[in-house]
Amino acid sequence: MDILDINTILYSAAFGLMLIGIGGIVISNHLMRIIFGIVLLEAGANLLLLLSTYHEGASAPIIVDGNVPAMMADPVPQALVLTAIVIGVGILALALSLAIRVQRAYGTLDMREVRLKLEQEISAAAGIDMPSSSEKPADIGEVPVNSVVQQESGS
Amino acid sequence: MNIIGDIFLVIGALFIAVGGLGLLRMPDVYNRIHAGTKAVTLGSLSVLLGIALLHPTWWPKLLVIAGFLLFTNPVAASIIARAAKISGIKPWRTEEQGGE
Amino acid sequence: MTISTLEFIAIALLLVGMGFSAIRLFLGPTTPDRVVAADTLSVITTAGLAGMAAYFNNPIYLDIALVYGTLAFVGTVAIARAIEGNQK
Amino acid sequence: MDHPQTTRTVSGAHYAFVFSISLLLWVLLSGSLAWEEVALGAFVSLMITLLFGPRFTIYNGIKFSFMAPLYVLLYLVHFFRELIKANFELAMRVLTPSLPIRPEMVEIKTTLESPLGRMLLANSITLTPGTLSVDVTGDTILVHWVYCPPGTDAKMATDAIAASFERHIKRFLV
Amino acid sequence: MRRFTAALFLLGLGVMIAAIYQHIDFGNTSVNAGQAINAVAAQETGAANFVTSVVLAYRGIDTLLELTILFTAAMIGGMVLGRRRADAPRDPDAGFILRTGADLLFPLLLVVGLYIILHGHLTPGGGFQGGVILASAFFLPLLARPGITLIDQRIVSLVEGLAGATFILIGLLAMFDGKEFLTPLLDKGELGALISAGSLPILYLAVGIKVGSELAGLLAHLAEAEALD
Amino acid sequence: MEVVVLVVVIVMLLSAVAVLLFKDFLAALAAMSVVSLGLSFLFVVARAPDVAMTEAAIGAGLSSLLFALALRRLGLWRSQ
Repeated sequence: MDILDINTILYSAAFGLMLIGIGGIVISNHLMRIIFGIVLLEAGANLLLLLSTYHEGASAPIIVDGNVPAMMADPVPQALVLTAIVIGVGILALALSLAIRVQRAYGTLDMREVRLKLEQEISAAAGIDMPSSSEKPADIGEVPVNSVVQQESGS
Repeated sequence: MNIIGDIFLVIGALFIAVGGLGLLRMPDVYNRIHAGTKAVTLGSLSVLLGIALLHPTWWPKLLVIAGFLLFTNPVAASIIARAAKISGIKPWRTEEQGGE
Repeated sequence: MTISTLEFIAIALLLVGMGFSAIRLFLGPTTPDRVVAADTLSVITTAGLAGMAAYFNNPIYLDIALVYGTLAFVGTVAIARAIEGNQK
Repeated sequence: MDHPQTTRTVSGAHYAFVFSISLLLWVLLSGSLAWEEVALGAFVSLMITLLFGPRFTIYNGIKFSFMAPLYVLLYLVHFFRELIKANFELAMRVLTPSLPIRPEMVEIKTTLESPLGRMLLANSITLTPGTLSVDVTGDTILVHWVYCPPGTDAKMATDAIAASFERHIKRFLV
Repeated sequence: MRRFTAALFLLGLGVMIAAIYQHIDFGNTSVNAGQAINAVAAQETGAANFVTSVVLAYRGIDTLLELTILFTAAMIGGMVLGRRRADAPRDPDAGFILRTGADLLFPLLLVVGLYIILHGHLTPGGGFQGGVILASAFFLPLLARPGITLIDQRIVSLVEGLAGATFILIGLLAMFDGKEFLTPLLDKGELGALISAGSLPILYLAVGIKVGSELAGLLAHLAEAEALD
Repeated sequence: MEVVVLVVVIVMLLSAVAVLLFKDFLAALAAMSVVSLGLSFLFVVARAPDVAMTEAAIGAGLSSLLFALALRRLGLWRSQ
């Protein structure tokens, strides 16, 4: 595997982008960073899809001035990626609108706090005690929501 | 003709490299905008001129690209400088001026 | 498509300028620094895309340079407007 | 805040100007003079001019005369000379190890009245030696100057930075 | 703890990809639908840009569905963001330079966008790219002066609906002609000329205007939402 | 040619990491536009001019606009 082989470089770029995107989604807790991770993952997936029919030495699938090149790149993945990129914008716009909505409803974008408040709301609406959270309150750091402590001490 | 085009390419690339170096060396945002705008604008214009000399039939579209670059670059520079000024970044001053 | 020595030097210098701007993007102490670096990189790329059109000897790639040059400006303006919101 | 689209009216000559600019841009983009291209470009330019014409008051302020193209050309020559000079000066400053800069914010006054003229002046200032226009309010341009000589006031700064460009721009713009 | 497991997961994923790497035969794919399309597309559709042929002729229904997805996303985005309070403060105006520059650039960007759309069958570009440029052109003055009404929202919706109807109507015309939905119509013309490829440029114009007005409406909705602090 | 692509890929991947590491979201947005710049260049290298143009239009222009507006609305423009 030669490091200066163009196929290796391009495939590494696609896989690297996907890995970084997945890492951003999995590791970070901030909703905005998760959206950034989704965009990166999508970009990497688009590049990989396009590269699936890449052939060095092919020319663009467009006839210029009537002369047909000997070998042209495959137009089908290009059309698919074109569609995917445009749909990605729709996804991005929807995700950002929802993030604004989450911020309005809960006052924060940290997913741990949002999850906690959501659980509280659900349990309050159902009229039952706060279920034991999958994450221990000690893990939350300096933002333990007061009601958790009250519930524990009250019960 | 090809040689002249290549020379313009090299001059443009040289200005772009100088602009990058200026971006790295200058002490604050405003001075960096100086480096990043002037040198890179002239550099890319020179590269486009070199390409126009290499491929003489492409000049209309290259002229449009050059016109857009020449118009949008200073506007973008001014807007970033204004944003930096509004967001409260003080201009860097040399010690001999002694500050205000 | 072969590359002459002068063109090779030009490509190397372009890469050097790109590298410097990228370093400023990673180091830049404030946000406007990084925005300036990104803007500079986009202009360098516009020139580079026109160069790719010359390398492939195909004028259709010039359209990409045109679209990139105009829309990178819009993106920069949007980021700068968002920075301006800090004035209160 | 001035809102030029409400305070000024648009005359027919400016519609014609916008139309010809759009058509010129279209022809340059398509790069051919075949009749289909020109006809389609004329149609597109006409639609744009008719639909969004009232927004183009920005193009007001041009002095139409037979000599105008010559003056624009003179301005461009002057501008490119200054641009190249600016770049050599900048390269000198950047490549000198001691980095000889003495930055200062100065305010300069302009006598140009039309928005287009002020815009052009601000852009020219940005691209010429050692100066960067930060903001324009009314007839005052705030300029960041890389090497400001000690003890300059507004009058001297205006003379040093803007005077030559103003002289050129005034020939074809209000 | 969670970060540690996540990092472990990423490491495993990386190792897996590195293992797959050894078995990929780079650059020699066995997919040849594209080569078949390349061989016949010039005669069948008359468009010099084969990607346009694929997007509008061979996969026309997919494009229609894609427009539907974009429309749904824009509509739900508008619904989620809700209406603006009347007393919410607006952003201040931008400086003189941006205001003038936006006004100056507006017609030029419109011309570029329409050029990209109308030459979609000859050069790269087409409805989606041109539509994005149109949307940015309409949004740039709004960025410079928040709160102005550049164009009435109802007119935007009307134009968007008309563009979508045009797309479907051209598809239905093919059905009246006894062919399948969205079959290209009209004369193919000479390859590479501006007036060629039959109904594909009209379809792309409809796509471009629809995408442009949808995105402009979405951006306007997002800009209208009040800032939180 | 390969060296050019290698440099662009390295810059792109580094700025992709920087997107997730920057504390300031607007700086992350600037890095994001650099990612889409590199991606557009790679699409040109892969001989896909249509896709490269779409990526240039959407990645550099439209998604920057969307993100900048949303960040302004969310009040996240200043570094924490």
